[in-house]
Amino acid sequence: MAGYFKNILSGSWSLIVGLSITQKEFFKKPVTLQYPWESLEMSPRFRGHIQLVKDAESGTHRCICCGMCEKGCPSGCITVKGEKQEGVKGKVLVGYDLDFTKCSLCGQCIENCKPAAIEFSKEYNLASTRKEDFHYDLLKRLKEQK
Amino acid sequence: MSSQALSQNKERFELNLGPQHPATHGVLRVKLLMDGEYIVNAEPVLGYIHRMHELMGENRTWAQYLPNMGRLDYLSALSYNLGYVELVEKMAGIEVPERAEYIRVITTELNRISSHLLWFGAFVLDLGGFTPLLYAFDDREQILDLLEAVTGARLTYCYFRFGGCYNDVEDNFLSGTLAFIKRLRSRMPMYHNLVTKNVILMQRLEGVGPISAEMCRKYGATGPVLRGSGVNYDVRKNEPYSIYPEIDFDVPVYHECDSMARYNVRMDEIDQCMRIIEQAIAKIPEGPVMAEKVPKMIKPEPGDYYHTVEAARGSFGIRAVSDGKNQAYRMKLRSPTFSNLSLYQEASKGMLLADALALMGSLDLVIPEIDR
Amino acid sequence: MNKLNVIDELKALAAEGMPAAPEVAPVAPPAPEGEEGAAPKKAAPPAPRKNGLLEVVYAVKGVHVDVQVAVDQVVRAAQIIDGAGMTLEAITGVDWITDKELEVVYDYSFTGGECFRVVVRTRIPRDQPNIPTISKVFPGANWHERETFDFFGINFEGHPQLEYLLLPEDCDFHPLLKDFKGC
Amino acid sequence: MDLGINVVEMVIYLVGIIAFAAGNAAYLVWVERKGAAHIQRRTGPKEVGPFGLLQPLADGAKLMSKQIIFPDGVDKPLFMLAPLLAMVPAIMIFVTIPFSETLVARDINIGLLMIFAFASVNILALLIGGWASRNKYAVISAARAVSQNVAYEIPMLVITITIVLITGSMNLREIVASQAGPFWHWNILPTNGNFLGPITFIMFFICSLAETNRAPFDLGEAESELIAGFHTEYSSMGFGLFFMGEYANIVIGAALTTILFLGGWYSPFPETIPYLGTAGAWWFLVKMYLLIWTVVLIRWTYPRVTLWSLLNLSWKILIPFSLLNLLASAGLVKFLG
Repeated sequence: MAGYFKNILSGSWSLIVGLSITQKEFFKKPVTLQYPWESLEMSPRFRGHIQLVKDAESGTHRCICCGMCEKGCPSGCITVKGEKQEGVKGKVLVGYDLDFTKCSLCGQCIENCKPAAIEFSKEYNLASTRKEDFHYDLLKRLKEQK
Repeated sequence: MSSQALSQNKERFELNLGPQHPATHGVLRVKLLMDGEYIVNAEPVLGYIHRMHELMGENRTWAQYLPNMGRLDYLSALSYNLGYVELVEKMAGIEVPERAEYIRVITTELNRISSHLLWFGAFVLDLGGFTPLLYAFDDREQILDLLEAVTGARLTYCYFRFGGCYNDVEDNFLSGTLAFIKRLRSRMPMYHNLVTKNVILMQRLEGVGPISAEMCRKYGATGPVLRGSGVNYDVRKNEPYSIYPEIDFDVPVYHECDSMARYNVRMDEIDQCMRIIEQAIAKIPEGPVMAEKVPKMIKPEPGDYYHTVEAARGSFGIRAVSDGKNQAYRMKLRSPTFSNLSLYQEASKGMLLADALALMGSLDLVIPEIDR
Repeated sequence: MNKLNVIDELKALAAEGMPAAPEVAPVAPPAPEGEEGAAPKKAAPPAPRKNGLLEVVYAVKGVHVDVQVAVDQVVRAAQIIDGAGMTLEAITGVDWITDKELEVVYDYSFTGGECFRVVVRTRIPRDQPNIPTISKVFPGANWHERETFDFFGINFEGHPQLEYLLLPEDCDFHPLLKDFKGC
Repeated sequence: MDLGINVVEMVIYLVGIIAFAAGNAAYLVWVERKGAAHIQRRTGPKEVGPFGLLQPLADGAKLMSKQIIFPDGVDKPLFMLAPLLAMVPAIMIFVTIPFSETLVARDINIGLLMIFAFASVNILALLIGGWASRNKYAVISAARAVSQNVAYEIPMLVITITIVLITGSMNLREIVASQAGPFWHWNILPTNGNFLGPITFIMFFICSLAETNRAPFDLGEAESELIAGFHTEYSSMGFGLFFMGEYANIVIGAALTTILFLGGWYSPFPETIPYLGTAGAWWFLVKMYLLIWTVVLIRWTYPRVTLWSLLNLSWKILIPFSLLNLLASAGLVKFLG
């Protein structure tokens, strides 16, 4: 019988402790961020979709069209179009298409890239109702960046 | 009492719990045969998020399969990353630099804490308490921030590579991790006062959903489910891998076999994870994080290989069969919750609906990992 | 659990399953460690292995004992392992299409103390994929066998509920067979 | 009798009561959401109006503009009747509640009885709504709600009889009047002469939580088990009425507790803070809303109990204790008072 009352008392005490915790938390400041009004700086290693690196010296990309990114990609979302042009050694990049709908941001392409021509962007505000909006022409994107 | 009630009443009905149901944490469906509030038979129906990861393993090179590992159990993705890269390193005979091993352990254990925190919140939510979930999310968010700074992703990590890690950690990650551990240590008493010691929670969990050690053995259950049944089995201790042998930690074991025991195991594991991280940070050596000689195209010797690691939900095993090519001939993923859930049908017989959901929550299910 | 007892019993079981030349049975490929890799390097897919027990190097293979038995012996192998207090980790298949055979692989481990892993395997013809169920011994095998049925179409005789588990109930293909060409 | 004045009075009271009930229901939702948010370190509604104060209006407009969906095979008349049954009795109850000495629509001398009579109609709404929905979850929920309400009506009534014994009246105004004076005259405290006061109060509070289907006793709408319970299939204002009915019931529960135990409209310190008045409706409201806040806080703190422990609490703890309590109080009244 003593145990019965002891149980009731200790049980009620645990309930009061619980209430005091939530009441205390009530007076603390919210920890959430009101997203459309405020947003965080992405960390330096944040993985957005890939983009072509703009070379500081030449002012353009560094891609040599070796196709290693295309080969390394597990989901086949990269298409590199290279062309033989006169007077230029090797191939010249004419199109770099990324199908971001399939990309899993693993980073294999960036690891495979010898001249370090691609990097992760910091884009995260991506929303659309159409799939086509996630087919990026990275070469065009690089040119528009200027 | 329950079995008597079952036999007397013949008015039974079927109830479909899921695939869209708040308590099944995803797209699990449970076909319930109910007798009033009692469960006569509960048959889980799987496959709603089946993606055939095993076939993908046969179609991709060893390195290309890495991102799949983050998408099995998205809550403790790094454990799966670790299991896979260790298997391939074993197959191809790649040595991993010591610093990389330490980084792997630190990040994996952080990921384990975040997984257990999310489980804690979701479990209490299953029981009807909403607030602890968001407190747990507050802490988990700190871990995600830390891991994002290292791996670049918040959930589906693809960070480990054959022979090391994608990139080195920075010193502010290590100091940030220590600061986080200090913070979580100060928050744990709050969790225990708010939830663990709450009389309603104790009533709902104590003695509910008994799973004996023998049942665990027959069904192959591992992880906290097994440890809550009084079996001291942890792959990190029993089959040490990486640098776990050099680290001093305990395996929490509870003998009550009920939902409360499984709850306590996970809560104690959070403490142990913090101990592991602290020791690893104290010991971490300088050096490279990538092995020097990693073949560009990995072609393991033919044969089959097995490797197991302790994921947050139990032992995760991979059986890979190689035929000497750069793709696996067969990739079998042994997911822990698949086995853990398989005992649900037997364990939930004759339980109340509410208790059966408490039992399901205490198994800590992640459906994409079950369905693969 | 006594490791050596289990090994002996499984060895005896595997030897039983060699009707033609029993003396050849225990003689597995010559080198006791890493044998499968060492011998047929760069060769065509290795020839199907003879039934028998191999003690392999744990650090390389991830298992301690690798035993291949005849089809009708898998239940007895499971009983031996169950009697030793070990647990079933997984069941899976491998499609050896060049040998016209399917391999069924049972992974067992011991959770009660010292680490001990046993893999039991058996081969069945591809056109008649029938194998007795071990779900009477290990109820946990129920789902693993259903999964193997999903992926390989292996018929587990005596299984209480051999239906599609992960694949939709109306599908008519088995995706992990090597001649599966997508649907 | 002057019929004209009576009708005007009636209309005024009617409008006032409906406005009070509906306004409370709407703004309690806001309090609940905002309170829950801050308990959980969030901000809650903040976009519509300052501090999200216009959120209830936006919610109401949204609910009203939605289509009412009748799933296949529902029992239409019952399906439509249930939300009304949830809301109307709740409004009726407000008729007898005295907010101050004079502010009461109908001063009935068996007001307590009337409140309980109408309060038990509420359970009918859950039962009908759950049954008519033709949904297994709703039926389970209805069955749960009935067993729960039956179990808790008994201790609640027994406790109320205790108060009636002590105060000697079933008129709510007189019950409050018997507690006139500073706070140690209230029924909640043993200083009132009844040393069982605090226990009676706690038992009554638990019962009122259970009767209004509030967490941790919200088994009828246990969302992790039964989706939304009896109102799973309700949309638009059908759902809205259930929701408002629930909050109106909370207000009634808190108001009743205030009347029975917390001295109604009397100030706790009539001597020390006289400039706030020794009595008045606003004292009543302060006490009532404090109780409601406790109810909200409890909801966001505890996990839900199971059906068995809920029934155990009623049959094994509350009913025996309330009966003993009744016996002891009767003895007190007989031999001391």
